[in-house]
Amino acid sequence: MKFIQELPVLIIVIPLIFAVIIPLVGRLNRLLPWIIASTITFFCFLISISLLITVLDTGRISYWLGGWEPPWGIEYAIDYLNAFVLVVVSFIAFIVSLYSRRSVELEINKNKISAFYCIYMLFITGLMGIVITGDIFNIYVFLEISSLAGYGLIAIGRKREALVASYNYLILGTIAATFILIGIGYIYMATGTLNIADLQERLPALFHSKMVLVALAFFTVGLSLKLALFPLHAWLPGAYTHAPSVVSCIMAATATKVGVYAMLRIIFGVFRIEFDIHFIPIANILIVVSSMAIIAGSALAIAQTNLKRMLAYSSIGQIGYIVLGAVLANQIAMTGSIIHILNHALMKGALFMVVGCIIYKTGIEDISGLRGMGKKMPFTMAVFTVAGLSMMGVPLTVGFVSKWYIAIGALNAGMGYLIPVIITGSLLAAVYVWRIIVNIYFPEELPKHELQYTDGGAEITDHKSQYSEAPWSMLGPTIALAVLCIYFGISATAPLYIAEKAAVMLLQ
Amino acid sequence: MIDVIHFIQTKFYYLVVIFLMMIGLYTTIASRNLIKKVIGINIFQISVFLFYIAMAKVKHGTAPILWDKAVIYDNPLPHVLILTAIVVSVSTTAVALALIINIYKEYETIEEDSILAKQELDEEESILAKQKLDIDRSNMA
Amino acid sequence: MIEYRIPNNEYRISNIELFPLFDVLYSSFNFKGQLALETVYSSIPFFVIFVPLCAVALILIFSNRPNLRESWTILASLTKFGLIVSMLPTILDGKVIECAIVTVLPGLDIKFKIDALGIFFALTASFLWILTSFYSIGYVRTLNEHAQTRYFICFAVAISATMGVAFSANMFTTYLFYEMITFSTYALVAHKETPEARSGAKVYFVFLFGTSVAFLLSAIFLTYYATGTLDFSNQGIFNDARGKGLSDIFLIVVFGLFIAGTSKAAMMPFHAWLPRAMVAPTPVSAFLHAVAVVKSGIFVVVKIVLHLFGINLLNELRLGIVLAYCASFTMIVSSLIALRQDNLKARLAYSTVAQLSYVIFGVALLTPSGITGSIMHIVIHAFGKITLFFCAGAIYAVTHKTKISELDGIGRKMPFTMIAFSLASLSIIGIPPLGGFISKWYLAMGVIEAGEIPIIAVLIISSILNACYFIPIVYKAFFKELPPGETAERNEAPAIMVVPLALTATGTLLLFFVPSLFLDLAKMVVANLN
Amino acid sequence: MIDILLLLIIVACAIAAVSIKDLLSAIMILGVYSFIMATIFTRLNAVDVAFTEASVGAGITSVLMIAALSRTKRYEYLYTKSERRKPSALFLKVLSLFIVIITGAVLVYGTLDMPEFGDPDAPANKHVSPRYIEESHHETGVNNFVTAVLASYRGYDTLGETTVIFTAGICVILLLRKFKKDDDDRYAGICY
Repeated sequence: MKFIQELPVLIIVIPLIFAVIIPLVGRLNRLLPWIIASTITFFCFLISISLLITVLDTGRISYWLGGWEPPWGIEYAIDYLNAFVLVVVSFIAFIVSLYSRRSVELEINKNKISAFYCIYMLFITGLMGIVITGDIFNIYVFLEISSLAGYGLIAIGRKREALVASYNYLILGTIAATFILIGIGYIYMATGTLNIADLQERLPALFHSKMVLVALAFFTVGLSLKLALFPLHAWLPGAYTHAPSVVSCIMAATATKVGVYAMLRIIFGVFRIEFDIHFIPIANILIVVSSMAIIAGSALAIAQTNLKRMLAYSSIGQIGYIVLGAVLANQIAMTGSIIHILNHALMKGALFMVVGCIIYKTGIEDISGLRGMGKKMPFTMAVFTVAGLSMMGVPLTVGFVSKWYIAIGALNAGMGYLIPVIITGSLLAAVYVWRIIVNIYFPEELPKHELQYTDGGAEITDHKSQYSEAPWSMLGPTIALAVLCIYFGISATAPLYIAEKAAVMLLQ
Repeated sequence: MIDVIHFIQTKFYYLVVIFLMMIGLYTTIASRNLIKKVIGINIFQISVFLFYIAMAKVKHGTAPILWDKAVIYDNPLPHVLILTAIVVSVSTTAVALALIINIYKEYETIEEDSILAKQELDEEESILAKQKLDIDRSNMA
Repeated sequence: MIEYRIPNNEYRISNIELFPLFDVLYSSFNFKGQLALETVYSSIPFFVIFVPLCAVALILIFSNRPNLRESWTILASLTKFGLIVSMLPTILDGKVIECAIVTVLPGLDIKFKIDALGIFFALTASFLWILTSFYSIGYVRTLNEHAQTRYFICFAVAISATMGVAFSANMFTTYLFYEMITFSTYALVAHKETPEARSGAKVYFVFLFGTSVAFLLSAIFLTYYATGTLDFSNQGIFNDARGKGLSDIFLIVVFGLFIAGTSKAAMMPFHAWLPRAMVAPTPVSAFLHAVAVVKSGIFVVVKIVLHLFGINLLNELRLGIVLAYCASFTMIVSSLIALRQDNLKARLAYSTVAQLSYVIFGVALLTPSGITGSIMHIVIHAFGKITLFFCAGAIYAVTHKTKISELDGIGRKMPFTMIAFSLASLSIIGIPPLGGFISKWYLAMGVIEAGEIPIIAVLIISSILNACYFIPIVYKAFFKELPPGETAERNEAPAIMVVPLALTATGTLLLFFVPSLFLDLAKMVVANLN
Repeated sequence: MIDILLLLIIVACAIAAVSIKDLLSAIMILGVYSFIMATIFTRLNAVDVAFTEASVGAGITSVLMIAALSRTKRYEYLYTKSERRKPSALFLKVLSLFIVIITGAVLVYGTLDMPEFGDPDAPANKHVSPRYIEESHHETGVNNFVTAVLASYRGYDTLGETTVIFTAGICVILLLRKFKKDDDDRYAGICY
């Protein structure tokens, strides 16, 4: 019984402890870090599932760290929203760990592997910490843990561009964190508390205060930087492109989602929606910005020749969808936004895993290099197709579910003019995805001097004839995500149920 | 006019803090030297610390340490937060510096402009190398 | 005499009295009494969709053994046809078959509901799939096409999706299968992988996917938002919302979006994909671009008009007549363009564009006869046009000729093929005793019922144009001399190709003499309305 | 009075650190900046923070920076006049100024509603912290409230802080330790 009650803290402490253990045991056996990472993330996944079930049973869980009651001590508060995000994050972390072994062996210097897994665990811990905590300063601390780990993870990339990408991310990330720190300062000054639940109670009386207003502005800008909302996205493409595949995968699937979660939590959980409506037009500003993100992100994705960079820009567009759904501030759109956290994690995770498989097998990162890959790597490409169709928002894939909710939500909010934005996003996604799918399955005949370059070896191989699939240890998790993309596209009842409860909770 | 003077009198700490912050932020964004950016960010963060500490001060208060004669103590909570934040800030600086050292190793410069120029060169080179490889292979074939 | 008595609104199909011969011929099925819209629950519809998908797996598994592989296609087509026929008696009893598969989101179900209209279309398509399967085998083997496995797989998926469109009980299911058709047929259009095929396929995709996402999906969003449902209903689903103050402008916009979204129906200006799609192998053009793809587009338009908006609403908004004029425009203009085509398949393609507009035209009249005629035209045009494409394919397979100017005297070399061609083209022109006459008759009746006599001129002009672009081909084939160097030796395509086209040509004849099954189904559709 | 003097000096330090082109001097001035900041902290009765700032902020940061500088370049690149007048450079300057002014203006706007400096009735001093002052001695047995809160009430922040140091440490090791190259570097031959 005791053990069950301690779950909220265990989900943070256990990976933390093992993060320390990994570099110690990494010297004993090269495989051990991977085994530990996979086991522990799986364990975290189980814990998050049980937390979710508990939340659904009994409602909000409040865990007092060290036994000090909030607002004096730090509280871990778990409700529908963060239980859901926690499950998403830990699940993706688990799947990516499973996937990572071969890819990491290839892309990362062997002597760095144990350090890599250590930072990986810290990264996950930081993200889960942001999600689980109910204390606003604690969010800052965990944000810094995950960010620092993120800088390290990106810098591991083999090419020297990775260092610059990491540095740029560091500068912008630190500015963002400092903005958030300023926001915390202002809001603490106004209310005298740091606990989110307490803040939510005390703030409505202070809505007229300019301090609160400024605090919200700084939180919004800081978090927008962190989650790469459109005009503040500068760090993201470089970081995703030059990081090792596994890192791009975990970052694309979880890090920005957690940023979105933090934004939802602060805009709706701390400030409540009345504030936005009555005091500043922040919701309107964000609607404009996120619409721009959808269009610009997708349009820029079309212009890319590097596969990873294209996916990075497409992430920027998809983040636009999540934010758009959230700031429309009605139950349906909010549900769509929350469920898109899961859906985008699934599809973008799958896509980056596919890229990892391709790089593992051929070293190709260029879109043109995928020519005729359908014969060579049929399973990988099937996953690409499924996830790609999902990006386009084709029915029976998860992409449709969220788009449906966001569109209907926009109509319910009386903003029918957003429909063209959503649709355009889909169409642009169709352009950049379908272009590749066609290239995969209907390869164009190339002029002779443009022969395809393939493996590191000098042998010229024809994609069309050779079957050469990625190893199953990578393929398995990739296919699992694709299957989930379809499963939750056909029967989204379970995540919808939770997302809806979370939406109702945020908007009340 | 009196209002303005009163405002400055009662809040001059905050105003100075904001000024310092902006110096830091400006350097971080506008400087093209990687180390200078780190210096800027340090100034930015440290001035935020001052903001917190200034917030904690209570008139006629004493340091928040148990003392028989004290009647009023300063607020200890911001101090606690800033103790954490200082460490975070130094850690970030350390990582940033490590990155800079590596960048210098790779690019032999710490100026953003020349790094960008070298990256462009890299890209051109990789395209050229790719073409060369293709031509080689087609010749082989 | 057939009487359809519907509570509150009793009327007769007027033309039957005008043309007594029909009365004798067409009253074999004597449908009397009220249409009790009883619902029967059955899983057969699911299997109809599922059978071709099973065939996909089997085709994939046996991809290295061509004979076995093709036998799965044939087996699937026969099974599917059998399943559909097995549902027919229930439908003819005036019942409706329902089959719910899964609820994707609250309010969005994948659900099948088979009524007279659905089974009408399914019957046509699945019957023609059997013939096309045989023909395809002949075609790809004669021409030794590459990627035959992919070809048959995509074909099976496309037909499965077509059945999905035919059976769908709501707009969401329709949209789902509608997109599935686009994706699966893309591969067929791009089949040859030549630069022309690629660019044709690109246009195909841009038009079909682009419009369906941009317009159809938006229309669906708006519909769901306004009405809270997407289920088809005989009265239309907007009436309640309109009663609560939904503005007419909104409805007009939604209707416009719907019509623009169904670009598979190839109404101008969304027709450009159809001629470009002729880069596909001929059986694909034959089946998909005379039956499955375009007809599913038309079918969706009919569904939208009859079951989403409802006749009354469209009458009140006066949208029907607007649509009819748009369709008339397409009819005339595309017939004129067809005249100028020398490539046989291109001419057939433009002819298809024109003929598809007949269906829209009929349904847009919003009168009982117009609707009956338009529904009849779906099957009649399908038989006629598939024959024409089959013939074009046979000619190409044997002689590699694609241009009309090269067809001089071909009737002597390939008499069966060209006789079938002549029959089919006469049917499309609308000359008795061929099926085309029936649909044109009903369409004309529909115009009279609608009281829009001037548009009858459109029908007449269009028929004359049809004659203008078909008769010369027939004339050339039979009455002109063969080009020098060619002997008049009989040189037909393999039997596996000729038999299907002979059968479909016979079909055009039979549709005139015994159309009772289809006609009754069409009349049931009309009777169910209101 | 001395407070105002200190603030003036610190502003001067900040401007000097930012504008000087010799990075070594800039780092030294940054150290001075931190040190004066620590003095101001002491003036504001934040002795624990002042200790930390003086040792960690002024000390460790400076050492790290000098170490980094020793491995890179001492002088910042001096842009020529024409380079400084290039549109891109000007644009960057204007953009940063714009951002900074907006940010500053928003911050100043926020201060309008702030409680006065040293106001004992400010909400920050009223809601949560009184308990730390009144009870922490009984509840934790520590005389220093800051320590009590740090170690006990908000102990997990401290755990997080330690984790941050650990993370940074691992990252630095990863970046700076010289690793042997892999024997079978599959990437060697690939260019893409």
